[in-house]
Amino acid sequence: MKAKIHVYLKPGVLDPQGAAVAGALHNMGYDEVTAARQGKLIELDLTGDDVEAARKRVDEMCAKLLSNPVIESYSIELA
Amino acid sequence: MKAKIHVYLKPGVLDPQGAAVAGALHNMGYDEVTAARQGKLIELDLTGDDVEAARKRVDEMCAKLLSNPVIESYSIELA
Amino acid sequence: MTQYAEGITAEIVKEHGINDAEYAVILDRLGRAPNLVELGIFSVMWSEHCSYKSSRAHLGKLPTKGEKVIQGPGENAGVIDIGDGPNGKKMACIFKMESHNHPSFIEPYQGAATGVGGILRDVFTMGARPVALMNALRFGAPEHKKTRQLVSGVVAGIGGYGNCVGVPTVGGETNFHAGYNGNILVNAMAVGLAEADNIFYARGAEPGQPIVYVGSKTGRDGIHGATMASAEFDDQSEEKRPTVQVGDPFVEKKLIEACLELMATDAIAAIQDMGAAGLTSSSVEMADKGGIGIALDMDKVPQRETGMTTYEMMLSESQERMLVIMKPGREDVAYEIFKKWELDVAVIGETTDTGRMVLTHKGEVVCDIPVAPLADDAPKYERPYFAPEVRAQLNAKDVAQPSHMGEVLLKIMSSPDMASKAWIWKQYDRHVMADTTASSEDPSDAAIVRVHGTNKALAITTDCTPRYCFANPFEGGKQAVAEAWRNLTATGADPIAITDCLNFGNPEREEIMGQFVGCIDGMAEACAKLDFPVVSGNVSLYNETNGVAIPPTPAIGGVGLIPDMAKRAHFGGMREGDILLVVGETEGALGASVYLKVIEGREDGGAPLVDLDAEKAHGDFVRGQIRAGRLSACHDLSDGGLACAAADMALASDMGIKLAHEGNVPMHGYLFGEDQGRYLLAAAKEDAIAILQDAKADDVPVHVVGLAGGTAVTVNGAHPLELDRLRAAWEGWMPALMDQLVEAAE
Amino acid sequence: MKSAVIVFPGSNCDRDAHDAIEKVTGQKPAMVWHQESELPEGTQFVMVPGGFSYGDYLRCGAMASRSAIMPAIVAHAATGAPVLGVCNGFQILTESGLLPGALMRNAGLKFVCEKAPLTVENANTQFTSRYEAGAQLLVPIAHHDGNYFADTETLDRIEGEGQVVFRYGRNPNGSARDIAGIINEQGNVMGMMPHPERAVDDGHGGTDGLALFESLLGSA
Ligand SMILES: Nc1ncnc2c1ncn2[C@@H]1O[C@H](COP(=O)(O)OP(=O)(O)O)[C@@H](O)[C@H]1O
Ligand SMILES: [Mg+2]
Repeated sequence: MKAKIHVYLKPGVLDPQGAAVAGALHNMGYDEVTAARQGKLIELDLTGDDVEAARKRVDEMCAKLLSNPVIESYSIELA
Repeated sequence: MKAKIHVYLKPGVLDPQGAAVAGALHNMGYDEVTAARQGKLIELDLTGDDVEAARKRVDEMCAKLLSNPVIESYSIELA
Repeated sequence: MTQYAEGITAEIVKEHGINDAEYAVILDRLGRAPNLVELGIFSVMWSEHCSYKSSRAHLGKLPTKGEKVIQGPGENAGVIDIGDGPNGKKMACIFKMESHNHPSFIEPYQGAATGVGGILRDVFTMGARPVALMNALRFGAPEHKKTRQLVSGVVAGIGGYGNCVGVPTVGGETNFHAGYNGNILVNAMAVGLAEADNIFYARGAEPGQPIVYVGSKTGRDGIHGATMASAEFDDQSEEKRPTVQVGDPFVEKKLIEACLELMATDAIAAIQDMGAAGLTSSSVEMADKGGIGIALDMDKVPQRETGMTTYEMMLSESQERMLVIMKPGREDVAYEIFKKWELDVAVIGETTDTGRMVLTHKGEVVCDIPVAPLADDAPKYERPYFAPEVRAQLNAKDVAQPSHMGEVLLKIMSSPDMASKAWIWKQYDRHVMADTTASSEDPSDAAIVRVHGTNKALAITTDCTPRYCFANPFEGGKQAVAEAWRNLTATGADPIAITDCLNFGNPEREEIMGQFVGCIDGMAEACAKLDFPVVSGNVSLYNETNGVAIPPTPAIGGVGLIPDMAKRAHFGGMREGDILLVVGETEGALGASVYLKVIEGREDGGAPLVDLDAEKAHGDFVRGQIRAGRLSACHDLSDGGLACAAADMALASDMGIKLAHEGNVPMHGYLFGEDQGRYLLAAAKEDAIAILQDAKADDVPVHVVGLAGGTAVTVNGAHPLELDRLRAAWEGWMPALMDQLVEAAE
Repeated sequence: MKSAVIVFPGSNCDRDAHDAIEKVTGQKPAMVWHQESELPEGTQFVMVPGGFSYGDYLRCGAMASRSAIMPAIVAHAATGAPVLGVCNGFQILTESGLLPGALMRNAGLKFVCEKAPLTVENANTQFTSRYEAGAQLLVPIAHHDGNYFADTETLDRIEGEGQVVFRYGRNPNGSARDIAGIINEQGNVMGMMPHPERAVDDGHGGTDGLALFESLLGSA
């Protein structure tokens, strides 16, 4: 089984990377870009095939390690 | 319009962050994790509503700036 | 007069940390009830953090003047004269230390990073190019469940910010103690250089001048952070997370360059960084110091988020922002420079002659209050206190003698406070700017940073021994200042002045206030006697969790000048056959010592006493010997006494030391006692003879204590500790601690 | 020799590079802002300095390598003129395709600042002619992303062509084959993670970087 975890900054939290990327795209002439945000994508390979059990475990991993609850949120996709 | 760009390391490229994540999860007792990879998720807000035109432009942005072809691949989702 | 404006309740006033008496003053000064924006502004300006309401009454005791002081406390940072620069122009050194304790406990990476960003802004706001960073860190017990994660995050945050802005982090100190389990201390110090006649102050604005906002956009970051920094922790504090700000060192770097470029023109009337309580404190301070009024159009404030209210904009603590009052008609100069650096810039208002702060938002006046009361009428409390009981001295004769001194030395050198902190400082770029001559990795009692393009250097140190301050606040305060002076002296520098960061618990508790007053009194005495004035500083109170306060921790940041780089000393140059000498008397003070804690598991006993006259005489003597070129190595004696200083010297010189013990002081007291005012010197035989002769003439006590040679530290030919073993243990402790850490990526 | 140091927003070793070049040549290099589209008339040596251009955001060196001045640097390199990238400059040169491979996050994931032991692998380049082949140097490193990566084929090729110029004595960051610095096939574009400009006078605690500037710039 594979888990795809998307970790992103909570709304309202400053995203310096996103801001710099938007600036660089503007400098390169991509004026249609009005904002950019950058997040992390973590992919895990998992043994087992109980999707619901896996979701619980991955959720735990996210809360404990993969995201920083002070400034980040996350979402999980299992496949 | 929003573009979601997923940038990931090509197979065979070493991924120190992914390796560290897998190692840390093992130390925490998540033995079901057999591998981890870390990529980037970049979200762009775009003006205009021609999806196909946008895709071409975003593809260009990815090739020129958002990914490094020596080590990375990317995929684009528009919505 | 109605007591409360529409929508305001007693509860809301209380949430703003304003008590009844304070509220009554606001009603009186306004002649009406404040609205929410006005209440918010009073609340941040009158918070402990901005107003120093509990500490002001005592801070005044600290000596702040001296021949070399250009600007003492009261501005963004202190300024001292360091003589001529590369082009013959008079140079100044500008420095300050500040705490970021509470934010770092909640979010260690961002808390520490934004602490570095904030202290850098205090320094470059005054026109200085930052040239060095230091950090003084106190963590909980190493085995405490949170400690590793906090260490890892704080260190990464300090490095992440400092490395990126390109200012070397050259030194610091790190302690571990259970007293900080629930409340770590992260104190950062920044040092900068400027031409003495091109310093910028918050004062100097006149009516009719444009107010220019530069830097990052304003978001809803850290609203009420300033009040949080002054509030005691409880178990719910971790819920207050969203108030943590995120730093952007890339923008800070651009801001430094852009501000220095703007300052090279003559277009600025006054300038102020937006620190705690951002737009509020920066505008009020400039208005107050210039004796003028201020009018802001909130619609013009660059905003990161939509729908922001005036309240949010005025209280936001978004990072990397500055407020500049320009000379009329010179706005273009600022626009051109800040556009080049791709930073936001906007004229958001102007100075007035009304003495009032008037804010307009969407065409309506949303705040109209007199400026003066915000600063002048800030509450000032003479908090009641009692002096804590002073513990009795501890005689070495009453502490059991260990059998093998080498094994004891090994244990002490690999204990948390004494072990190498390479795990930390390897994560800091110590060499960027190419002027670092000595940093954490080098055998130097202070960091040494050259004054660019000259043969002079700054010596910089941070010091405090909280165990002593806890045992005896007065002596502990004295000792912290004396140790900083001693560390600068040991490099051959002339100590010039200090900054401080006074970290204490809840001042509303009488014993805590007693610690605070005791430490200040001790510091004041040491500063006066050593001619080592305080030029800037910061107070951090309410450092406690669930009613348990941290050990009193008045961190001292000392700065000195090495006039000639050829005449300095370090402790890595000992050569075979060198004679080892101790300057100062050894009585074996084991009270509150590292020995007692590590070997006996005790923390009792009185703090060692500092004889300031002796301190001065010994230091001046040592500095003279350094400048006479007689020493191959020089090290101050502090934690762990003679044996630990000898071990440092032996490791750094890669050469053993044969110590000799004689006299009445028991061997463990002799080796590990922490008597103050002492130095360990190594010198070739003929130099040692000359030193002893000078000592006699100057009436300074100097004793021969050993000889350099071999591959071990020994005492009276016994108790051997091989250097290889010592090095492995000393270097190994911290990696062993941290390697158990489960580390998150990024 | 006329030199230029390129300045990007976030460069922070630009002054250090300037001073090292001035020390060796007695001439001040031109400081060239990234938004320029041409190098100053007569420029021979171009140095891309260290730092955190664009905050190291996205990928280290990525945004800088797309800036206005880069085409001019690429064209300059094509004429065979010397170009040196140090630390972030090395990252910018790989991102721009002037040098093969990429610099990834350090294997230990932490920023590493230390004096790194290096071996001169190739003393036959215009950057290293004043070193002995096999010489052992001590040069400061300070980076978060210095872990050199290239596919096996590329690694074999650059090894075979003598394009590995410096190797670490003790690998600090996980770099493939301990690589610390490489040169292009033509021998005029070099990139390295260690900072030679931080080892050019006694106050630095070592002068092992000096010979690099002397090799290239002649004098002293
Ligand atoms: N947090 C830190 N950051 C940088 N350097 C540190 C830190 N902690 C300790 N060090 C360095 O480790 C060395 C030993 O520190 P310390 O034992 O406190 O010195 P001293 O007793 O001479 O004041 C010093 O060079 C100091 O700068
Ligand atoms: Mg010392």
